Amino acid sequence: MTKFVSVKEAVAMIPDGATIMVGGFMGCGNPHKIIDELAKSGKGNFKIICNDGAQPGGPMGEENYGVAKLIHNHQVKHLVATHVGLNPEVGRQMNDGTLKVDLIPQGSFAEMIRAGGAGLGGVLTPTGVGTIIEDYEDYVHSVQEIDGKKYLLMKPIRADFALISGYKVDKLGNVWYKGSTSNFGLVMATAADKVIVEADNVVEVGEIEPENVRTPCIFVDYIVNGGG
Amino acid sequence: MTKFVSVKEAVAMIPDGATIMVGGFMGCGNPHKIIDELAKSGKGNFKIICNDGAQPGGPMGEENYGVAKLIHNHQVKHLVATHVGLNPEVGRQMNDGTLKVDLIPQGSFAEMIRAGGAGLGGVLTPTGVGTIIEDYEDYVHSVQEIDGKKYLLMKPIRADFALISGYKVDKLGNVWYKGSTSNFGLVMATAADKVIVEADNVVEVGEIEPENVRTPCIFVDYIVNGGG
Amino acid sequence: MDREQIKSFIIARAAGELKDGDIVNLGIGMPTMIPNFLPEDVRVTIQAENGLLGVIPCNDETRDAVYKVDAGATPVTVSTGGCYFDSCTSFGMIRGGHIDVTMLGALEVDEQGNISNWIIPGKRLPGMGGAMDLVIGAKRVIVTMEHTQKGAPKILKKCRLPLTALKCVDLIITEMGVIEVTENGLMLVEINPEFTVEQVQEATEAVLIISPDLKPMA
Amino acid sequence: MDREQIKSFIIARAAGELKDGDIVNLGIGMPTMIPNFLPEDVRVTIQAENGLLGVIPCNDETRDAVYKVDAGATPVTVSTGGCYFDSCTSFGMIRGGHIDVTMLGALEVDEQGNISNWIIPGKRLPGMGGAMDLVIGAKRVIVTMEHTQKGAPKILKKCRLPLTALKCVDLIITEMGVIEVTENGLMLVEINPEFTVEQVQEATEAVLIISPDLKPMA
Repeated sequence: MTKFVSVKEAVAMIPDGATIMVGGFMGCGNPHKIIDELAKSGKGNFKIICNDGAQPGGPMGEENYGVAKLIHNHQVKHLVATHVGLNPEVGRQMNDGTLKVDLIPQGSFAEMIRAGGAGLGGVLTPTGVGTIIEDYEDYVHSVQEIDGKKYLLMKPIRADFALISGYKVDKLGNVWYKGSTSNFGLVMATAADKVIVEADNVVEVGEIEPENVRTPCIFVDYIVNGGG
Repeated sequence: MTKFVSVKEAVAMIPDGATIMVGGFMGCGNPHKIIDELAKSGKGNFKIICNDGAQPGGPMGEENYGVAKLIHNHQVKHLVATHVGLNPEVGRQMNDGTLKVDLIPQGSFAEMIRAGGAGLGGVLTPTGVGTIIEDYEDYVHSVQEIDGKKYLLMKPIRADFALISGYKVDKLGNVWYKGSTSNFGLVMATAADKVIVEADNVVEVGEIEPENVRTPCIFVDYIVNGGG
Repeated sequence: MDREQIKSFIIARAAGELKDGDIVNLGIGMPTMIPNFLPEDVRVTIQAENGLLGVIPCNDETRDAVYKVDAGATPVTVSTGGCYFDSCTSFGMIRGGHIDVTMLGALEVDEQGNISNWIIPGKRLPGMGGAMDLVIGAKRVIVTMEHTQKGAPKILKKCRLPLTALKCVDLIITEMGVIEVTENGLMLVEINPEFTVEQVQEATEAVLIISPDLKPMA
Repeated sequence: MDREQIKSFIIARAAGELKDGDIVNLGIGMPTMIPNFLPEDVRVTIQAENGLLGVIPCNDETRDAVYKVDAGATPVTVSTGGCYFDSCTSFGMIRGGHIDVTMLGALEVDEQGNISNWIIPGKRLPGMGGAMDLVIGAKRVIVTMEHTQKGAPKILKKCRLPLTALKCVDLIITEMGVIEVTENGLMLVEINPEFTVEQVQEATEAVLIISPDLKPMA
């Protein structure tokens, strides 16, 4: 059953060294209040699975935006992402040797998380064939030829926690995403042991039409009311 | 660009012997008006890819419901489905040798169609391991062991046509499904050369909120106004 | 007990396996009737594999009913807070281990927890529908069935009909007793007081381990 | 031509490749500016791989803007009839061949149509983002780039940087000309009249086949 927790309680559940999926794309769809609290917590050694390192400079004048805060604070020891070019701090910490970064093609990244949540053994994609991705042993099970075409069998990805952001979240935990914010949160909510949703707006049960619920409440363990 | 066609024009596009995906589950979500016209057309030798053979006896007193009409008329020579127990006519024609039926686990069936539409090389599922499904050469590429667990690599499925039903379809072809009708139509719309949507209600562009569009218009080739 | 009483007895006992908050998928037949037997303080969320969560009966006889059916093609609806989704999402939920319990019938179950419930070659070929995914995906698989078929055991040393899945059944509930699938074989943990242990064993091909803590089935 | 003129020239020519009704994905940089160069009767639908279809510029400077960005993290919105979806749906669209054209920049392209555009080992490691999926999935892959990098050819016999994908580029548009990737190699099909064929070949490592039907680039 989904439970309401404060942002402090949510962060208290996350131990040092946790593997954490964070929904969002360049900060858009990051659960910003949970990340703010996590940044203040002093915890670290996280493995973060997130499309990117977000960016310094948010759209509302933030100094560091979304997951960029955790990276800036040196709370992340390992980042699994698809693109980190917009956050120069990622490059600096890679060069220092303080941050390990693994880069995966974005479509494979999304699908590997989906596979982790849907009980599939992997993802057979033509993406990355003939590139150095073939050698990423941690993520690629094998190169397979099927009916004369080559594919990479990418491994499923799961995490201890998924931190996602929903625009409307009803009191049971059903989620509706606004604009382009559903991106990776939708699949991450299926692929982590504990799923914490930051609700921009908590709404009454029934307010989201049954056909328009995008993440059914059974995937959500905790709701943080991030509104107001 | 999506084009409006009459139900007669839609059926005129479908040749004898075509491979046709039909959305729906036991008739719920079948595009009924297109099927009615197809049933009247005299065409046949179809390979139908549909979850089931629907059933005789529809909820509104129909004598044969949905795809059951095409089967009853002997227009189907090959049915790829997951469950045909509610339509005894399917069993009769199988015994007669006039209808070939291939049965695939329902979750694999859905995912194989998704793979067909999403450019994936197949689906690695634990479903069917240790069963006679392993011998279905037309659908199973191989049995694979990954990290000590067995999976079947199921092949992608595609079709010449997908016939689906949408409750609200805007004039560009964006689709919103009511109730439990999205079932297989959602993925079928991605996995056929020509996609024809029967619209229960044609609505103005913009009437479906951008976040609530379930099948984006770029997947839809033709709209049949099935309303009124 | 006549057939109807047997059914009610099995269903009532099966209902006792559900906990408040469980997400459950109920197969066609006996399992469908389980919600009627739940105590008031046990609220479960019913998933139907064709894309519904929070299934409840529908009293609507209008055209609207044609848009919402459960996996048995019965018109239904969802409770407030329920939702609808497509089949890939639904089976992702199922295969991915997000369903707590699935209850379904069987033609045969064996001492390894193998199950056959989708085909009788040459006789009946209804298809597996979602059953193969459900039994490998749900966290707990409970078989509800009559103990024998016209006197012939259905709980076997080894399934003879084509399998639905390997080693997936957790619990078998019949009118004679409740049987757990353990690593060492089938353990009778509850017995209907109308039968003796010998009678249950006689109606069962597999050798039953009798729980040292055997309880009456109620 | 100065850098800005070069860019405008390339973009204007690239815009000519788009047809009315095309579904296009435009990479960061030059391709993003293509919509400004389209004639009025060519309306294309822009897909952004982070989950938007029908992308248009956004003039909204309210908080609302934070919910809608394109693949370059620029606040945008969608036109009436556009829509939003998650990343799996988006890349299903891309990998599944539902995007007509993708236009993107490159560090290197070679005579087999191989492309490198995501990493300079030891120097720059921005990541591939969606590029690896886009170039293998889109029906047509068009590279827009300056012909050389500080005078060094970028159109090579064989890419030296780590590849983004094998044999996927269909067309290369630079300030010097338009080059088609054919089975026999790279064919110069249009040339900027400011240059001679010899000058273009000199700025290109791969051997160019000169189209018998060579046209001026405009």
